[in-house]
Amino acid sequence: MISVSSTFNAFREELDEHHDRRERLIKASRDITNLSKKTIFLLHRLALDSLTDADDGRRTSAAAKGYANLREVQSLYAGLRNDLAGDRFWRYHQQVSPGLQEYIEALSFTHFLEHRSLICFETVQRSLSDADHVPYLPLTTSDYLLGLSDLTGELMRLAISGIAQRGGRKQAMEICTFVRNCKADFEGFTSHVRDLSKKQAVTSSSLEKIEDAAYAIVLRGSEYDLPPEMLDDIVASTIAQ
Amino acid sequence: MISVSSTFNAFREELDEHHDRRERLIKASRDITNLSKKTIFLLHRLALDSLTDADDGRRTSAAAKGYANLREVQSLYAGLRNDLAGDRFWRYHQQVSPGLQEYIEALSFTHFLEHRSLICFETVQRSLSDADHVPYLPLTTSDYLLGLSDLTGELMRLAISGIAQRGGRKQAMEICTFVRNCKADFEGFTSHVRDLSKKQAVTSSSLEKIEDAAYAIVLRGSEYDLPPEMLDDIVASTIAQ
Amino acid sequence: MDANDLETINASLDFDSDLREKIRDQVTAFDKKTRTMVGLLNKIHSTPSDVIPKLLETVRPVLSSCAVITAGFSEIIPQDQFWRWKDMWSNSLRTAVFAATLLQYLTDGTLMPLSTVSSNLGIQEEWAGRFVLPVEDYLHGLISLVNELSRLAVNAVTLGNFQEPIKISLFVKEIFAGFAQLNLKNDTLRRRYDSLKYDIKKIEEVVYDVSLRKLAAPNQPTHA
Amino acid sequence: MDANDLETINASLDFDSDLREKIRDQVTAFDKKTRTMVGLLNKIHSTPSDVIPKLLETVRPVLSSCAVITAGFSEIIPQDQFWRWKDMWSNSLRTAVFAATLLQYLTDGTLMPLSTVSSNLGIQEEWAGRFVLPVEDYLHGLISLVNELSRLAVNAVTLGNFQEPIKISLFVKEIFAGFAQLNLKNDTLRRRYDSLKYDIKKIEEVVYDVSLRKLAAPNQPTHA
Amino acid sequence: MDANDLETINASLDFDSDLREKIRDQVTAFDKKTRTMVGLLNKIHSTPSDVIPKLLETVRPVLSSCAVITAGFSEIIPQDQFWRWKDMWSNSLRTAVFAATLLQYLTDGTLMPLSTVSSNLGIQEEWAGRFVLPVEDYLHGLISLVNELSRLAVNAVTLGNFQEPIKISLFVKEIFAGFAQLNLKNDTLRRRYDSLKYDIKKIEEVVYDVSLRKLAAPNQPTHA
Amino acid sequence: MDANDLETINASLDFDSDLREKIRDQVTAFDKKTRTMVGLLNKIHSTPSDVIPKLLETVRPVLSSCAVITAGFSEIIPQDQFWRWKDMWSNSLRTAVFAATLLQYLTDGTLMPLSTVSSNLGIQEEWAGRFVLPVEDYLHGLISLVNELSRLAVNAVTLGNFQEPIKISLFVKEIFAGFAQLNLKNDTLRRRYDSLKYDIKKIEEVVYDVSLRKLAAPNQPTHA
Amino acid sequence: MDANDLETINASLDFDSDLREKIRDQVTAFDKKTRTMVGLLNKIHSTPSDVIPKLLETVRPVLSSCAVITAGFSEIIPQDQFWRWKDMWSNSLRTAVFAATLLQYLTDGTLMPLSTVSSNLGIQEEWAGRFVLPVEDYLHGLISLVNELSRLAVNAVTLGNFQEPIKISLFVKEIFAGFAQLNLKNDTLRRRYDSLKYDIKKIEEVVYDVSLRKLAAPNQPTHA
Amino acid sequence: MDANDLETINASLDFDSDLREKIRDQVTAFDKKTRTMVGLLNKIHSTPSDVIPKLLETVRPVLSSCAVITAGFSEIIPQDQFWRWKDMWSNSLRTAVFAATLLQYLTDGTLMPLSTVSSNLGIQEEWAGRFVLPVEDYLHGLISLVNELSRLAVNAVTLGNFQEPIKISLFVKEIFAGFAQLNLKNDTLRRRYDSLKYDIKKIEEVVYDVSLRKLAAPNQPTHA
Ligand SMILES: [Mn+2]
Ligand SMILES: [Mn+2]
Repeated sequence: MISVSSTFNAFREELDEHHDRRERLIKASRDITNLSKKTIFLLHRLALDSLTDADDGRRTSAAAKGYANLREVQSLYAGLRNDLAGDRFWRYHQQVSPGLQEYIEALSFTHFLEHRSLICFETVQRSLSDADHVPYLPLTTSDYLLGLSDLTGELMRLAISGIAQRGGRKQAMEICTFVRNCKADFEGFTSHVRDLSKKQAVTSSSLEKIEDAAYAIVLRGSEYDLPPEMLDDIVASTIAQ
Repeated sequence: MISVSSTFNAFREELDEHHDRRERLIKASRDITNLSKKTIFLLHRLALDSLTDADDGRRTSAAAKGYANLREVQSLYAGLRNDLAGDRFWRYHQQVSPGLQEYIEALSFTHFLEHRSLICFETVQRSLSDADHVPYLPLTTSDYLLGLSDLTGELMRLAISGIAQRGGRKQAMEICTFVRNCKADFEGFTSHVRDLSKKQAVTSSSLEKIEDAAYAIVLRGSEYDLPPEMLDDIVASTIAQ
Repeated sequence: MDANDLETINASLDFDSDLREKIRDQVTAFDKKTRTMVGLLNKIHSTPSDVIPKLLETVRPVLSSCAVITAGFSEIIPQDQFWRWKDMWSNSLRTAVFAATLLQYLTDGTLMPLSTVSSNLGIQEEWAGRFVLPVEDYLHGLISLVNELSRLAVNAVTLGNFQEPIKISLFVKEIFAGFAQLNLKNDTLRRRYDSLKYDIKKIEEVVYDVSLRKLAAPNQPTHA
Repeated sequence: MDANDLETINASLDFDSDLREKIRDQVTAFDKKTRTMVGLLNKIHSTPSDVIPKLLETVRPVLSSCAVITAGFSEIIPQDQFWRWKDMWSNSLRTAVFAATLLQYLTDGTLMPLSTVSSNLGIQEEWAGRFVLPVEDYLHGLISLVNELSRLAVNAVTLGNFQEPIKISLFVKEIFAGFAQLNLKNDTLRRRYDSLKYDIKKIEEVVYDVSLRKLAAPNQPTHA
Repeated sequence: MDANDLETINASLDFDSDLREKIRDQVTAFDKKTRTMVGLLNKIHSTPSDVIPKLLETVRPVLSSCAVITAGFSEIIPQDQFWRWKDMWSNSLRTAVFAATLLQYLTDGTLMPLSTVSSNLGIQEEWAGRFVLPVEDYLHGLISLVNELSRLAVNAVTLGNFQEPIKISLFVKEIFAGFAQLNLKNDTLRRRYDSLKYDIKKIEEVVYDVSLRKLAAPNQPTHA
Repeated sequence: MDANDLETINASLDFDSDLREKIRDQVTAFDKKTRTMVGLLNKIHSTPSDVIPKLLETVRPVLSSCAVITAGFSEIIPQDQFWRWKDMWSNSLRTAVFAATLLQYLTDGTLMPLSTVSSNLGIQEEWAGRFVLPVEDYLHGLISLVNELSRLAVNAVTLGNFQEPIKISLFVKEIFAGFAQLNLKNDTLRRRYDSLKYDIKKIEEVVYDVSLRKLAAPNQPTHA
Repeated sequence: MDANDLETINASLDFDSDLREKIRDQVTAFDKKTRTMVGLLNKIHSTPSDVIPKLLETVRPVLSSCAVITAGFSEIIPQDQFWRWKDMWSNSLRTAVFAATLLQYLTDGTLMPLSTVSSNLGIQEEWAGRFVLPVEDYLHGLISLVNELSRLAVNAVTLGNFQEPIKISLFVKEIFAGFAQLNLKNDTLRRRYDSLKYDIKKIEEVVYDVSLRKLAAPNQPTHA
Repeated sequence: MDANDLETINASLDFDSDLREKIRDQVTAFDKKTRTMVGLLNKIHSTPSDVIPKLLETVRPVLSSCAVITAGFSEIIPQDQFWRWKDMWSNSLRTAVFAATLLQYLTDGTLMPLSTVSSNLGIQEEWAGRFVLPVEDYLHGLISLVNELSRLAVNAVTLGNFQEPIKISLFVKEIFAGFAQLNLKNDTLRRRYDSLKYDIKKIEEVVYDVSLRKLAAPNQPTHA
């Protein structure tokens, strides 16, 4: 018969291993969050520059830089593969989830800049898989939705900061419609996904900010009986050197 | 004249470096906290075994193991030396303080087991210095006091869990006096050190638990007109094989 | 949102919410069983030691029948999702561990190891990832066991059984020494472990009373 | 506790609490100066552009006199403890940055760099570790500057100065582009930076109104 | 405990817990309907005014179908127990009030009174004690209506409908004046009522923008 | 808002606010009575057992006089609104249950059933929907009873009454067994019921102390 | 406890609790009056400027009647206890200050000083220690006044009164300059004062809109 | 703003802020004294009963010296403003009450009445309106006294003084009975009073332990 002492010794090893793994994942998650946040800032910078471009060239290259940045995050996930294998993913989901959501936010922002559309579930999952399409971790619907929900805040920033530039007004209108649709689509999920309704409230307030911006655009064009492009040209020539 | 863009670029580098250093220190602090906590558990185990020893041999060896464990923490601090040099220490004090306090708790617990006394400020500072007595970081009075304040909780655990053993009753009485003195000594500092009064409340409740234990010891000896050692012998012979 | 995605997500969310409903039903059934066992075992405090074996016989079938419940869990929990849902049944599972180990102690004075508890509850190795008995829940069950035994030490004396506290004392000390080997975090387990000290202290006091009043005969070693 | 230690600790705590008192006095004095500057600068919104230089002359001596304050800080703050106490004067320091940069903008339309603000406030390089102007506080000051300029753009037009909004617009856009290069955390700076967008939007609207009503002459480039 | 008493008590507890389950199901169904209505009505912010009537036609049948739900409640709630359970469906009920009154406003610009909302939801007078529309929930619904209309005022302008804000302004001010005459205690209702001021201010600013630019003429003031 | 509607709504709000005022007055009066009873019953802890009957006589009239209060409630609470307002007097009602059942236990050692408590408080069957004694409040009262009896077990021994703890132990275990058969939800009641374990443990320890010292013989075990 | 002492203590507690009740009644009455004034004054936003005087006439008698309330306070508050109870009526008092100063501004465009507000509310000098108008409450009232005037600036333009915003702008800036000279601590007052900036900005934007469109000429700048 | 008014307002704000500073200094001094007393009194838990009188002699002069502090308050607090500032020193005052009453209990086992505490602290009747000992603070001090005595009951036994807990028990029960007769509202005082029950239970358990073991005989019950 095994002594109490030796069974508890085995327990100690098991518990220590668990806590060590948990620590590792927490630290990795912090790194992932930071890298993702930096990517989002980078994208805002690039988006601001590319707005005035007539063709989609610079926009695509902005996205390309985003993807390149996020490849680092993906390789971090590849490294966590074993720590998240099998039933471990759900055991450590709480530790992993915040970083995952931030990554999805950054990835979906990149995707939006390239395609002006919502990234689909499959694409996110594929980005977290190896060359043979074997996932590093199973993407959950809740992480997917919560990550996307954060995207609306970044889109609001994009809409407002671009608004003073040529083309920014059109973009703001587009984003307004896009965020409105996001909000409507997500509404049905709120009762199923914890914390989503809190994020929906943030989306609502972002949407209102975009709507106010759209309103201001319409309003200030309304006093002049000229097409918006021509108004833009007059303003541009006033400011320009 | 330097362009706005290039000055902000310099700002970015400075801010990124700051955030990266902050992250590094947060992570290191988590490691330090974990190592210190593990040391405390180890000491409890060893203290329990050594209690019945007549001579101080095993007690000293318990302390030795504690010191050995904490050497790992000390080398972590040695590694953080540069990140905490000059004015950086205070810049990142908030990130570093929790780990430091946990380390001081573990170190003072080790010291208590060896000397049955409170570790002095100088000894703690020396433990965080290199061979030439150059400190890795300046020890602050508040970290020192807050770390010691946590010690009383561990002493309460030590007193209660040893109480069922021979010698444990004497130890509980000793600890009762010791913690009472700690509480009295710290009282004067509460108005100067943030969060100390919260910890004093914990110390008070630990002290009450020890007092209750001391009370029970006196009470149960009171019905018999024999010296405590003799009572212990009778009980021991009843239980012993 | 992509129409395809919308459908998949909705299906997935519906699946989860159905699953939660099913688990809840299983937990209710599990709870009923553990509550029955606790109710029966509660009688040990007023049952003379010679009638205890008969009492235990009434508990055994209920314990065995828990296998139906765990099988139920193993069927509905999707592969690898054990940790996702486990909070829903943790309490019941810990109570089952408590009942099984108390039964064992009262039967032959030994500590039932995790693997035996696991098999007693009908849990099968191939369910890994769907339903297992985690170390943490086993330890919670043991703490409840010690809580109960400190109460039993007191009541056994009231019933005139002066040997029991000594037996309990030796048994419980071994468990306590086992716990002392663990590195716990500042969580529920840690807090409950801290409270064990008071149980041990209480048991010691009973042993003290009993020995000094010379009520107990010198102890025959029962453990090795 | 060791009697020696007790004494040392008490001495150290007393020293800190005296120091805090001294800093508080310095901050009160600093605050008074910054409030005076803000009060004077508040008049730019109702002052015709030709009288602005005269107004600025009243602010300059107050700004210069801040050197007394910073010197005071540099004397009482112990070496390397800058970051320990800086929260106490951050607000005043940011307001001083705001005043200095606004003064500069109104004087020659340029952005005063950090090092110039620092030396304008009398801060000396050898004070490193005791008193410096951190990047973060400089940036906060700039955000306040933009807030104020968006208000000025509006009021300049009311006063009949249609050129000012365009000048402000170009100046502010450059600052905004600078901010866009930073990676900010989710802190106050981030939140205030987010709000900058609305200031820029407001300024743009004024520029729009002014240009379309042909109130402003084509702009002479002032920056390169 | 007396066996008889025990049985009665347990029957009562079980009845309540079954009832709670049934109510929860009804609330889920109710919620689904109100969420559908809110989803449809949310489109008013991007729908040109001439298409609004068609949009409203899609909402009407959903509103009518709420009668099934309220009938369901009236059947399961025991006489006298309306107030015991009402917190469970208050939110859904308030949303239903919001949807009904918004529908009415968009249809003919009038405010649907409490009794009409009540009958629109199929609530019958003889249900008193089992299911009614409390005054408090009606008022909460109205506040949500005002919140929504302040957003609509903005979006209507974006869609080129400059008359709508003026219409909304008059409608909302009348509701506000009504609230001002109520003796609200210091509770949630009062707090939400206080927040109406911000909605009104926002609407007034839209009306200001529109009339300043002569895009629409505000109606003649009706108060003196 | 329609003037008619407004009037109805205001009348309803005013009625409720008057009613709340009236209930508050009744609750104050009720509270005074229960506090008097608790004050008197508090003396049992220092009263020798032979003087207890005389003490109880001073409580009885106060209990009877509660009928005035409950009648007062039955008059002001509108039909069907019991559950709307009951939180206002729940605490007092539970204290009254506590006093009534303690009185009964001290008189003849039995547990007063819900219906008897109800009639002792003057509550009449035809008040259904206006004023009743809910199961939940009765159970809360019983838990307070057990809390008090664990204290009494201790103090009885101090007063030299060594038989009382044994009597209390049997009584309390029966109540506990009764609770164990109820399906309690995870609410306050459940939490307070869980805490009963500590009271029982305390009582068992008193019985242990008394029987260890052969100051009294515990009753024959009644369960097997 | 000493019976004598007990009696004194109880008398003191009862006196305070009665007093609190009486004050609460006075506050309710005061509240009603201030709510009426606010309700009437709310109409200024939709009233053409020529009808305003008539509207003000309806407010004046209500303001005068506040003297009854303050007299009531002066009678029930014990000498020296003004500061003990003042939090109970601070809100109402501040609203009264707001109403009085708004009335004055609309009458002749001037700011009513503290002493005049005080006498307008019927407060008498010999009430010192029982009932006074504290500086803090006067200042709170002024901040509410500015909040309201920024709203009025917007609505005046909607009503075609383009001169009002300019008048308001000058008036409000003077108040703001006054506040800037006060040594406010970091409390609610300071925070509300800081928020005034937004009101001023809003008013400036209205003046900008009006002057840009040449609907009115801004006054000559008065500061240099 | 009127220059005259502005000056008055500023003078008033400055006076208050100076006063606050002075009060803060007094409170610091007061705090130091009360902390010294608490520090000395804390030793009662480890001091054998025969040395207690000598210990008390060290506390008495500190208590007497509090008269300097209260005189200080009476000089700086303006007539009528006691209630405005009292929150600043409430804590210190309550601690002083605690020290005075504990001193008295340890000296002769009696409860020091409010008026005696007041005069012991040097408070003079003619200071009414400037500095008094409010009933509320006296009661808070008594509750702290009971908290401390429950701890003393335990530690006295450890020091071999088995009679002390019985003395404490009777003393504390009398205080508790006194509190039971007060009409406390639902505030902090009420909550702290409710917590006294735990102290009393603890003391009763000590008395039980002592009398069960015949280490001391509880006094004759004094209530019937
Ligand atoms: Mn984001
Ligand atoms: Mn610790």
